[in-house]
Amino acid sequence: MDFRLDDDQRALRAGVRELLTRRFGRERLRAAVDPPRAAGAADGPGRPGGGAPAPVLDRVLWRELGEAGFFALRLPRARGGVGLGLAEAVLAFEEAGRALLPGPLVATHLAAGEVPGAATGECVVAAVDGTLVEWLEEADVVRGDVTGAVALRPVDPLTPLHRVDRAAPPDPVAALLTAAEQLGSAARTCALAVQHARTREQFGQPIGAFQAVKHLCSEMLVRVEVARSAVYAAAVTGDPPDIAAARLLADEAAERGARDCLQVHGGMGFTWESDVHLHLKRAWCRARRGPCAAQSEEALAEDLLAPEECPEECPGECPRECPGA
Amino acid sequence: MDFRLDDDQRALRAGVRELLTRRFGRERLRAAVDPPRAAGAADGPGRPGGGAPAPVLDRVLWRELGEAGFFALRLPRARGGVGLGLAEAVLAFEEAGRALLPGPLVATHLAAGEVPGAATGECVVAAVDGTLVEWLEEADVVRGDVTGAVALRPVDPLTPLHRVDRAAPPDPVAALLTAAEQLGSAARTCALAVQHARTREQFGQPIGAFQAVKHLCSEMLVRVEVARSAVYAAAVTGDPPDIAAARLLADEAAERGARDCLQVHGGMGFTWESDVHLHLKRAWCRARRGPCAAQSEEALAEDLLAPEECPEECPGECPRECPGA
Amino acid sequence: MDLSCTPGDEEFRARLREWLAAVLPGLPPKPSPDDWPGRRAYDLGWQRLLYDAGYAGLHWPVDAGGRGATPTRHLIFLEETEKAGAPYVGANFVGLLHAGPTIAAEGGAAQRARWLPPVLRGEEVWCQGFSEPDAGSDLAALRTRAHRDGDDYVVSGSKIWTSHAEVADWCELLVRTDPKAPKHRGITWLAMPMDAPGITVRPLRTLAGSAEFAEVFLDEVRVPVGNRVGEENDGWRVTMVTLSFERGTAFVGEVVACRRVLRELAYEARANGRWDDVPLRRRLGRLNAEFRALWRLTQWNVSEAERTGGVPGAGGSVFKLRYSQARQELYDAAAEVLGPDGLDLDRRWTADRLSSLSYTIAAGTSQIQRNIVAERILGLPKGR
Amino acid sequence: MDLSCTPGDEEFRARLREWLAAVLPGLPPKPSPDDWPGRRAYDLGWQRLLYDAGYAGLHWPVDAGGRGATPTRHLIFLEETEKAGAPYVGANFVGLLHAGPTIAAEGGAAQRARWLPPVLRGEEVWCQGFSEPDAGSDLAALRTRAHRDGDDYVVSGSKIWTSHAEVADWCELLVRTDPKAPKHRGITWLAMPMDAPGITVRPLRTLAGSAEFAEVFLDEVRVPVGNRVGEENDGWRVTMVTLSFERGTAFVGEVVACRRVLRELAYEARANGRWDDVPLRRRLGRLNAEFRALWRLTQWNVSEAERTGGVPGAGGSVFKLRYSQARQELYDAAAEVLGPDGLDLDRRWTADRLSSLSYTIAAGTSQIQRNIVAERILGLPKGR
Repeated sequence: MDFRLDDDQRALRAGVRELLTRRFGRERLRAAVDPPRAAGAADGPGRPGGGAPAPVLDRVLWRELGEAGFFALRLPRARGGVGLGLAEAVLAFEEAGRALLPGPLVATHLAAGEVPGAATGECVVAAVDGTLVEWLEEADVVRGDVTGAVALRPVDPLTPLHRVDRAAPPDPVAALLTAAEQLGSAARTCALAVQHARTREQFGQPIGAFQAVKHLCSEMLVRVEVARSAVYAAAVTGDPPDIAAARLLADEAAERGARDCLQVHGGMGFTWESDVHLHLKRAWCRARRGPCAAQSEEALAEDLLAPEECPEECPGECPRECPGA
Repeated sequence: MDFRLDDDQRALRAGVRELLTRRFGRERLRAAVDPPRAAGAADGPGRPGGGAPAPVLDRVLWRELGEAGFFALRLPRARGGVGLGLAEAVLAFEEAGRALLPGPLVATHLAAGEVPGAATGECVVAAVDGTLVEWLEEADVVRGDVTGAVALRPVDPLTPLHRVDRAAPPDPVAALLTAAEQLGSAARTCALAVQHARTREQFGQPIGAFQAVKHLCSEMLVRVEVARSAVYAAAVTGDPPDIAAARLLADEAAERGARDCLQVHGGMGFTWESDVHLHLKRAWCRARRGPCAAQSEEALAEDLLAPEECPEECPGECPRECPGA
Repeated sequence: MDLSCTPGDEEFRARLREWLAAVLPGLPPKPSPDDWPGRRAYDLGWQRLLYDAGYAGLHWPVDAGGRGATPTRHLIFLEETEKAGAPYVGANFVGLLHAGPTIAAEGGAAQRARWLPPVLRGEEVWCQGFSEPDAGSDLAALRTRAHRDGDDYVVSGSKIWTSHAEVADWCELLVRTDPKAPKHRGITWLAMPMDAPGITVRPLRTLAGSAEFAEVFLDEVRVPVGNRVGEENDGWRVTMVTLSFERGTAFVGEVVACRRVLRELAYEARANGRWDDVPLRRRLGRLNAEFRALWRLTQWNVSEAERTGGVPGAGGSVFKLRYSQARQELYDAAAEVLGPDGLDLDRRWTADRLSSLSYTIAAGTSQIQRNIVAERILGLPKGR
Repeated sequence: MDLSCTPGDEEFRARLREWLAAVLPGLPPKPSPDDWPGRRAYDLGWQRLLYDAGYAGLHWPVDAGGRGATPTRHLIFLEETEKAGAPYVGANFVGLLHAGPTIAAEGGAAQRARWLPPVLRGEEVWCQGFSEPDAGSDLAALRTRAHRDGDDYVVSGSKIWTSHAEVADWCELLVRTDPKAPKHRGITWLAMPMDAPGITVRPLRTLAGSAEFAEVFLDEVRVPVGNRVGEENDGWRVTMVTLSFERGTAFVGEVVACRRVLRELAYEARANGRWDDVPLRRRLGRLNAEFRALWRLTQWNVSEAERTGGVPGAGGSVFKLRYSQARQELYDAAAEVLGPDGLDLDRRWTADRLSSLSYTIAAGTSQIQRNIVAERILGLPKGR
């Protein structure tokens, strides 16, 4: 047993982080949030988010992600993929969450090998997840039933949303990759809070010297590390209850982390110019993907009634979906 | 509108507090918890609570309470009572909760005027509340169906308990008086925590100078004051949703207050000699009286669907139990 | 413990209801949020109606032109106007609730005569220049400086979180006049005319996407010495008079509104099927307990204020700690009730959820409030 | 990220299971909690069985008589013994996990030869004399003093929270030998024989009603200078070697046990009808997530420890913060499942609920742990 990342995994994580820092650093993020206005555009700041143009997907970046193997990561080499596993995918999506990378990442990743062009990033794939579709209008291919889809005015400026009537059944891999994104966001808001707490001075000292701020940050880290263990383990085992646990804990780490980060930032965090709210809003969006918290909790409750270890000959009566069954 | 206590109410509260301080101060409380052992009694401290004799009700004190009007408080003067209302009863029970006064106080109070001798404290009355009966064996009269009652080894050394099969329907006045006891306990644990935080020194200063301790104490006070407003208001209105709200908030203030008080006390709070655990255990017992939190929450949810103000002619269709209906 | 109203209060309530019923239907349509001149005109118009009906400055002292009403009557006023859906105080907020009361308490006769009547009559708008980018929780660390030059103060620096700056006539401004004194002792209170040269107002966009606030940059702005309220370097005390002028009534309208939202949530949940989600339903029930209690705590604080003549203790911090938390929980629950629509900015509750995020930060973070409760009410020692 | 075991580890696990299956049925009955001599004998007997089977001091270095096993193998040992229902470390706790490792790391050859083998063989019991009534969170403020008198230290003072004091042979004791030095610099580590004159042990009853701990009063107790481990006044460093000797395995058995309790709770709820309470059922589901994650965090910490040679960082504080909270939530949920029986001390979970209350306090309160995480992991500054 060695739960730590191996050298290849560390290199992969570093590579993705480097790519995203270079191609989707803070300036690009902010440019995506507030695209340069056409002259005479009437979108005054007084209209709450009103009239903001729908975000445009950066297709050049999308293809670069494809070339870097982001979408084909788990596709077997024989089919032109990178041939890696869920663990590596989780590391890549964690970085995407950290960078607030926009786009239907999970849907396109899941479509690799099934939808032509998805693996290479030439085709943008959206999908119904829960009762929502992200990036429907920008997508080349949409998976799931989107009959009568209704556009929302989305709370996250970088997540266009449509609502559909019929919920898609939750996909465990999608749930886990979403958890990985949440984890990355939670780790990032923890780091942002710590950075602010170290430098912002009030009452003659950095606010991070006050126990109240210190303890907020500590609890953020605890949530991150607990969620990280759960997400990584679920990537290794692929076990549905492990995935449900990972998702619950990562959702919580991301949402509460962004809130506590906002609290640490005080008024500054309440401004549009801060990145904190982007993490919070994205975390809210991701948390709405399937399965919802209630479904995960119910599945984990049922799991408690299952035999602790599956007998060698599985009678098929317990609710656990054995990997080998 | 003057929500504050009037002079008579303040005098009543002071009188009850004086009586309880004199007749059931800390020494009497501890003597009740750890009665002097008969010579040769084998109850070693190593046996977890084992073999502790069932607590004995102090009938002299009970009669004194009766003489002071504790039980006859709401009984009309014409029937030999004090002729006061729910507000005054709530103040008296708050003091009882603060002092950790043992005995079936609520049951006896409710029996005044209905069970001979209850009003004067000559008769000790127990009652089924939820699925429990407190002080069944010490009582002279037991109200409710106690067929097949089973004795528990009670977690609170001053609350002997029997379990019954059939739950008694919750009584709103009993629920409110229980809330008042919880409020008194919550106020007391807040005061105990503050007292300890002011005097206990670690790292060269009173621990109350550390923000972590300070903020624990602040939140305790907030819970107390919110619960107090709810309890007093419910005593004035007698409105069932107000009582349900008071009970939920007072239960929470008492349980979490005792826990936070324990945390502030550190190891010292974990000893048997500390009073903190007595408050926690009693709060747990009181929280098990009817209605349970789920019932209160459901009632308060239903109330949201009721018309905001009852029309002058009540059509009797809404779930609210109008005082005049 | 008396929650009933006196006959006089009941009559006050009845007349107010009557008046509201008569006057509200005739109001002009509400301006859009980004139409600042329109908002100014709308809010001043409403204030003028209040003035004409005798409701202006209800809680102000009579000698300042107010009605000298008791806190209880002020509570009734706030409760009834909210229930009737009357306009909010809006652009009149600083004038009626901060600058005006400060001038009433600390200003000279000429200052009171100059500034108070236009506030009551709905003729002038005030904004507040207290916070600075580096002086938030630690307000007394403010660095906007002013020096005397003849009969003027010359002010340079910047302020932040200023509402209505674009349309205000006056700004109640805190400036540092003695940089060498201990930080609380070198501050002065000035009334700055917003049309003075050297003032730049820049809208400050919040995470809700709106620009309710602004930054105000001051470059050698001249403010006559006669616009100073209180003594030079005594501005901190002058300001604290303002800040403690609350009577526990600061959030009356909001609590009434939250209770309405909670009922709407319940009906929405019943309509969309979420009512059958037991944990969510119980959560709504618990929020009912919460806001019922907050309403009672308001009544408690108002009763206390009535006894102490309108100056409450740190009890306001107790209320604010719990209310700011409860408000956030309310809108989190709203998002749960809405499900996917909880991500839709076209649902009003979504925008309200965003703005609720500021409640644990603005006007003293919850961390600061807990210090206040611990030190001023509970008597715990300050840390070293 | 590899969670699989090596063939060697699997073989170790298989043999251990076999051995446990063979040996556990033959154990004597467990003594009652207040039978201290019985508990001592039982715990030492179990240790002797471990010794004979080659499992004693599994995580100790080989040159100290241990097996030098990797943290992973230690994890397997703790997991399997807990799952098999083997006895707890009990009276051997301090010897195996604190005093022994300290002596192994800092003791001289003669000290190691004298004290280590009896611990491994189950012949001698150690207790710990660190905390004092006025030195809890602030352990370095301890005041029990010792002065040299010939070849002895003469020790006076008192210690608290000492487990097994009644039946211990030795006490690892921290004393102040230089009252004038800064508080961390005047402390010395001594091995005190518990039969020395001047020692009084008084049982300390906890809120659970039991007397698992004792107070130890020391009145001019003579301890030979040769019983000192490390230099005089260097005891704080010596002790920290002990306290940081954990490898993330401190709570392995407990997490395994909590997961079993959680399953038992689910079955109990299904049997008594509480399973139909949706909020309670979901709460159990969430606790499942919690303890699954804590198990994974344990594996993570063990993997980290394996790389660093057994000395983890402040990661133990991260684990303890979450675990102590989760354990309390587990037993709160148990009380909900039990309903009225949650007040019955004859239900085991009720007593466990009481003892769980100490978890956020003992071995460093959660407040202290948060300071450690903030300052040592996150690099936030110390307050003034």
